[in-house]
Amino acid sequence: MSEALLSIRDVSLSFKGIKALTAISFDVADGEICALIGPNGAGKSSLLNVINGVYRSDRGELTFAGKALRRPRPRLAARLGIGRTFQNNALFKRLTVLDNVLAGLTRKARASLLEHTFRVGRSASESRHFRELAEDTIAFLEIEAYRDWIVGQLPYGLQKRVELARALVSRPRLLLLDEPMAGMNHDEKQEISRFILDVNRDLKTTIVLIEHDIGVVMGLSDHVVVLDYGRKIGDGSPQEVRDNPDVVTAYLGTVH
Amino acid sequence: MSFFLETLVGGLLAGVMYSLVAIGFVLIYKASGIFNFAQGSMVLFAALAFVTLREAGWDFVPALLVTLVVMVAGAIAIERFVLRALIGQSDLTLFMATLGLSFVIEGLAQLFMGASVHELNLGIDDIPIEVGPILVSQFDLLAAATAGALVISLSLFFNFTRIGISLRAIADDPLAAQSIGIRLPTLWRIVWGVAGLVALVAGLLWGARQGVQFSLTLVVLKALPVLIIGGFTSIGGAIVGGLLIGASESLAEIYLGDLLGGSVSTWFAYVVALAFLLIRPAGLFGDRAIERV
Amino acid sequence: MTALAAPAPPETVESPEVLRRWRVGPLAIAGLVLAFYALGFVVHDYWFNAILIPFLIMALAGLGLNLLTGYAGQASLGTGAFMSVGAFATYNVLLRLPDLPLPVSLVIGGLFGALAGVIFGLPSLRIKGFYLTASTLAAQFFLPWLFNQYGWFSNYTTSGSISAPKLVFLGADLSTPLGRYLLTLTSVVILTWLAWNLVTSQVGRNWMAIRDMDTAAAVAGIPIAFNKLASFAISSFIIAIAGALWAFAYLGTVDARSFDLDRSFTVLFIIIIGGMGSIAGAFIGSAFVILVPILISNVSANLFAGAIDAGQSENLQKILFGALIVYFLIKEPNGLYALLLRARRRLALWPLKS
Amino acid sequence: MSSRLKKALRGLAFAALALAAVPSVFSAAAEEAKQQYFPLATFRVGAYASSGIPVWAGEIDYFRYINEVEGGINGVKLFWDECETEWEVEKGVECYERVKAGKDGSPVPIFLPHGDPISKALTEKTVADKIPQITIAYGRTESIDGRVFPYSFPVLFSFWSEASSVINHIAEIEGGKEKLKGLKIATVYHDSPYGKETQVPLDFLAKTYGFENIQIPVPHPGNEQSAQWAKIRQLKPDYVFLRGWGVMTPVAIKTAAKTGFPVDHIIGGIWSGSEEDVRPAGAVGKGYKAVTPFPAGADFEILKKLKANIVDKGLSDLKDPKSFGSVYYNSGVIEAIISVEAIRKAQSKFGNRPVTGEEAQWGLENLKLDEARLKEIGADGLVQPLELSIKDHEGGGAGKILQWDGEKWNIVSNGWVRSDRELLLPLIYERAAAYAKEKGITPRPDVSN
Repeated sequence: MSEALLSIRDVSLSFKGIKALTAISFDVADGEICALIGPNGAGKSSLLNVINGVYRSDRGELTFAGKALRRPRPRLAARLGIGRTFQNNALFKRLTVLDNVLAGLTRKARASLLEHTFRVGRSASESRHFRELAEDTIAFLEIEAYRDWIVGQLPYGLQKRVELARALVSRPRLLLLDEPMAGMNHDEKQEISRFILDVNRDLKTTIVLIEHDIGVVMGLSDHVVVLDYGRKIGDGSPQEVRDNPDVVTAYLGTVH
Repeated sequence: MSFFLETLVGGLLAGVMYSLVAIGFVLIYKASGIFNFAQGSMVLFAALAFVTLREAGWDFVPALLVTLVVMVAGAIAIERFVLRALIGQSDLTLFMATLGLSFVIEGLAQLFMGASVHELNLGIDDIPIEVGPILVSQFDLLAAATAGALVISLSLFFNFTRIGISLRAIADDPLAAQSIGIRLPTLWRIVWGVAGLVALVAGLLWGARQGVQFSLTLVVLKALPVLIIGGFTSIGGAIVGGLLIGASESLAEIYLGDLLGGSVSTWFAYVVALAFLLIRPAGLFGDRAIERV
Repeated sequence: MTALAAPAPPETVESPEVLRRWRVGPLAIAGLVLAFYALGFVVHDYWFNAILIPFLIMALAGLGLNLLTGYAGQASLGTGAFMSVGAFATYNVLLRLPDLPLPVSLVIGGLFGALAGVIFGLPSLRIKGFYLTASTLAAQFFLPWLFNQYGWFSNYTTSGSISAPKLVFLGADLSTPLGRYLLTLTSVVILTWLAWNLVTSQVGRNWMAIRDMDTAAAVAGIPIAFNKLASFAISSFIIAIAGALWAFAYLGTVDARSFDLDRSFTVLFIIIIGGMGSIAGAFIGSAFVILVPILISNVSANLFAGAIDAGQSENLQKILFGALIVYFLIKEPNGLYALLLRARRRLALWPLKS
Repeated sequence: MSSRLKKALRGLAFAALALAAVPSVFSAAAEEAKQQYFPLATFRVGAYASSGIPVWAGEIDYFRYINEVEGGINGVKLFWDECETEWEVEKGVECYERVKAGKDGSPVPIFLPHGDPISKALTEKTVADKIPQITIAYGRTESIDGRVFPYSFPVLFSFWSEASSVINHIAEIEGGKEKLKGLKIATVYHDSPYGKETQVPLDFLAKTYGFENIQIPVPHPGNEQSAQWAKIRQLKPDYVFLRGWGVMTPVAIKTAAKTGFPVDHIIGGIWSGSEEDVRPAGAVGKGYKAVTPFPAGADFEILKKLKANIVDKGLSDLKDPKSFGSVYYNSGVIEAIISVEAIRKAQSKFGNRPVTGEEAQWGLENLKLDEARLKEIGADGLVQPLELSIKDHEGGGAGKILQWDGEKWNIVSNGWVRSDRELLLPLIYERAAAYAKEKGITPRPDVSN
């Protein structure tokens, strides 16, 4: 369990000369839930974007499952098994819930364009298989009732769950969750926390999540990394981080 | 060498004429995010209205003023009956609506003012004068001066008047603009009215050059690559884009025409524009939206 | 969680997995029987030559563009150019390889169209939105110029126009109005079926995902570049076949100017008025664009003959058509297809969904 | 359902029904017709309306003259309805299909497509339907060969004849064909199939007479030509042959003046030679010439009759009296005269009744308008003497040269300027044969009857 699934070494990122991340290094162990915390603008989302290749870092190395990620691109990351949800929902808003979840299975697709066009070969069996996988995930996240809804018409909280389903359906080894509980009330947060724990325990998925609610973070995560102004100021178990004086002054002290 | 210069200058002056049309597009795109394909019909309508009044014996200035009033009234009608009903629709839907609008405007123009070809004499001879080794037409110089004056006055308008400033704000953030207290419909009416004025100016200059006739609507084809190069949102860009397209088109016709068999200018501007886009995906002066996820 | 208890079916949007469950089979067969039955019923050439053939071909072009624009989200104004590629390529295949069966020649013409689509689709990997649309104009102006400029493409005819060689398949002469109609209808049926397969498959889903949010699509593992280019290729393939049919099954003789920017506008217009991202939309839009002007013209010819001046009457017709366009765009920005769907649900006559 | 939606749907349903009812119009009334149907595919709106309106006025005025003054063609009156094409191919094809079955029992004798692309699209359809199309001064040049193109009639003046007449006119100015040697003649043409039609004959004539043949294309629509005329300034040709279309012509004249090219050394082609083409150029157009099979002027005998019997009685289709006697108006009159004479000829064989397309084809192929007949009609000087046959659907091949004096056209050539048809016809037959081969057509035998 203690072996690192993802290791980040010395990663820096800047936009038009403004530093967003400065020399960040830490490891995410296989099977753990790792929380990224820090004030707004600390670079948390940027770091997730670097991990799955949406942004290209200026410097630094990423290693995933023992392999160096030299030029990470979103699709390569997905193929290696890195799933992702976004801070502001990034769903395919004119498709149904079911289709959104099915779209998450692309990395497992084997049937070719021509097979689909002529409905021959693996086309039919793959469609059936995907449908089963998608239905399983939808059931797991308890959104069966909304299966045929156009996601654009769903309330925010449900959209978050659909996004989680889309990321989860292809059974990624690593799941990056950007504020999965933003804008939710206490009950909803409880529910999502339960899903995250289930995913981690039942599906053995390693999770990196960004969350502002410290209470939730402390209860949920095995490992906490604290960012402030693009630098890492704390790294360790929830307990260690809570006791870290830098973290207390920079973050905990000011926010709560 | 003087031949090269002459071609270049001829092309640049032609480019100014393209810019005149392109400015009309920029104004409307800036204010309402609409690619207004009816701009060509507006050019035709304005020129035809003006020349009809002139032929009915009106003097230059009253004819100009009445045409302007008609154009502004038309702009207000368009805002009231078309744009307001289409708020929030996709770019393509709005674009198509302006295409439908162009049928209506063209039909109205021919219905009320006939389909005949008219001569439009602005009193400036389109004959050459020698400037050093090259020939330049007085008319072209006038067109260039007019375009320059138009750009300067529009820039002043947008930089120093309340309406102009809120127009710029709208391009960035419609809500913010509304909060300064200018209502969107008012603003649209003003901008479409100004676009009507620009159409009138372009219609007069193009009409004097080629006669006032239906094919005035085709000048929009010349404005498109100008817009791509200059950006849909920059008036200065429209001028620079026009000059670039005019010059490169002329030079290509002369120097590539023999090689490729002529009529290169049909597509050359678009290929230049495409090359530009690959390097600068939002045009030379356009604003680029930064994507955030 | 909320008061939204009963799942509402989608209003106007086609989502692949929903489409899949539509029982289109019986409906399609009924439509086909009707289309072929129409042959015996409507005997007048006028219906074939002036209405059905152009309607079907423009619907096919609309279908092609809808795959690209309505499903994959890449708006294009190069439709006319890709149609011209199909026409000129098919012409040269028919001319230079006369032994190939007609369908093979058409497919080869389509493949050239696909190639052109991929080449002119390359900018889509870098440019988005309206600027991409504008850049497809490069294709629209370059390709017809090419065919007009170089005599080889038109077999050095004096005028640069191309004329269909004899259309024969399996010994049957397809040059009659009925033959050309059958050729067109068969092509449209097959290509529509393939397009249907595609949009209800994982491929169609990927295209729509890219359309709705390309960054998220990439993160979900969808190959963006491949899918964008594939959508250009397949869309242009269909459009090119429509172009070949336009040239040979409809007009007989065309030149590059038949495929000008106006043609591109017409096709774009078809999918917008018919319904973006809907296969039926292409057919409804084509019906509107082809039939309404003819209808207006026929009605006014029969009702007002002599009553109003001919020239004024023509102008009024043009104004009316323009006004109708604006009216329908305001009335239903999602296209006439959405209007029909809504009407159908309200009437609840034919429940198509299982 | 909302009431507005309902209304919209009801409207659509009504529309569909109305559309379905359209063809029934054609099949009605099969009884013996007393009148000859002659459908007109007009273009009164859109880009080319300015030329279409006077053309159709000339056409309709002459038909009315035949009906009102002459009591029809041998007693068979003409009736027509209009179908708008906007000069667009699809609309033209739709119009043709709509009218081709005839009306009220009368078949369609002749169709006038009035548009180069439309006529090309109709080439085969007219063969299948046996309806001759007359394409005066446009259309496929090879269709002169009636053995391959039995139903296409590019009567009077094909593009090849146009080019050759212009060269012969230049030879007249220079003092003989031998003086053509060494001249530089530039053709500035509209870059379209129409514009390219003269490349082959000019190339051939340049080799024959030894002049230098320069070809300069102008892309559609031709509203900007500074590069082309800069090139002309560089190459310094002796004459420019201007083959424009629409807005291209006035822009060319203006740009020529701007670049210092003498306007009276520009000779326009048929479609660069109307009042509508020159007037927008203003004062600089003075001295510009053009070749035409449609001489302008209101003092031809038949125009005087039209004025007295139609225009002055308020029966004219012309809204703008300025256009009376213009190139386009006269072209309409000329086209109508040829159509009427063809029908008359057909009646002489098949009887005085409405004739079919097939009969009109015979009428056309046996049409002979000599000086005497033209004088009877009152069209001497307006229409050139003409004799058609199966092998020759053109018949004339001569044009007059007009010169613009700032106000109107004046005829400056001495009668009709002939073309070198005897030189060009073999080339045309060669091309027609190639077309027949490509299309698998067996040429008709050339039996004169």
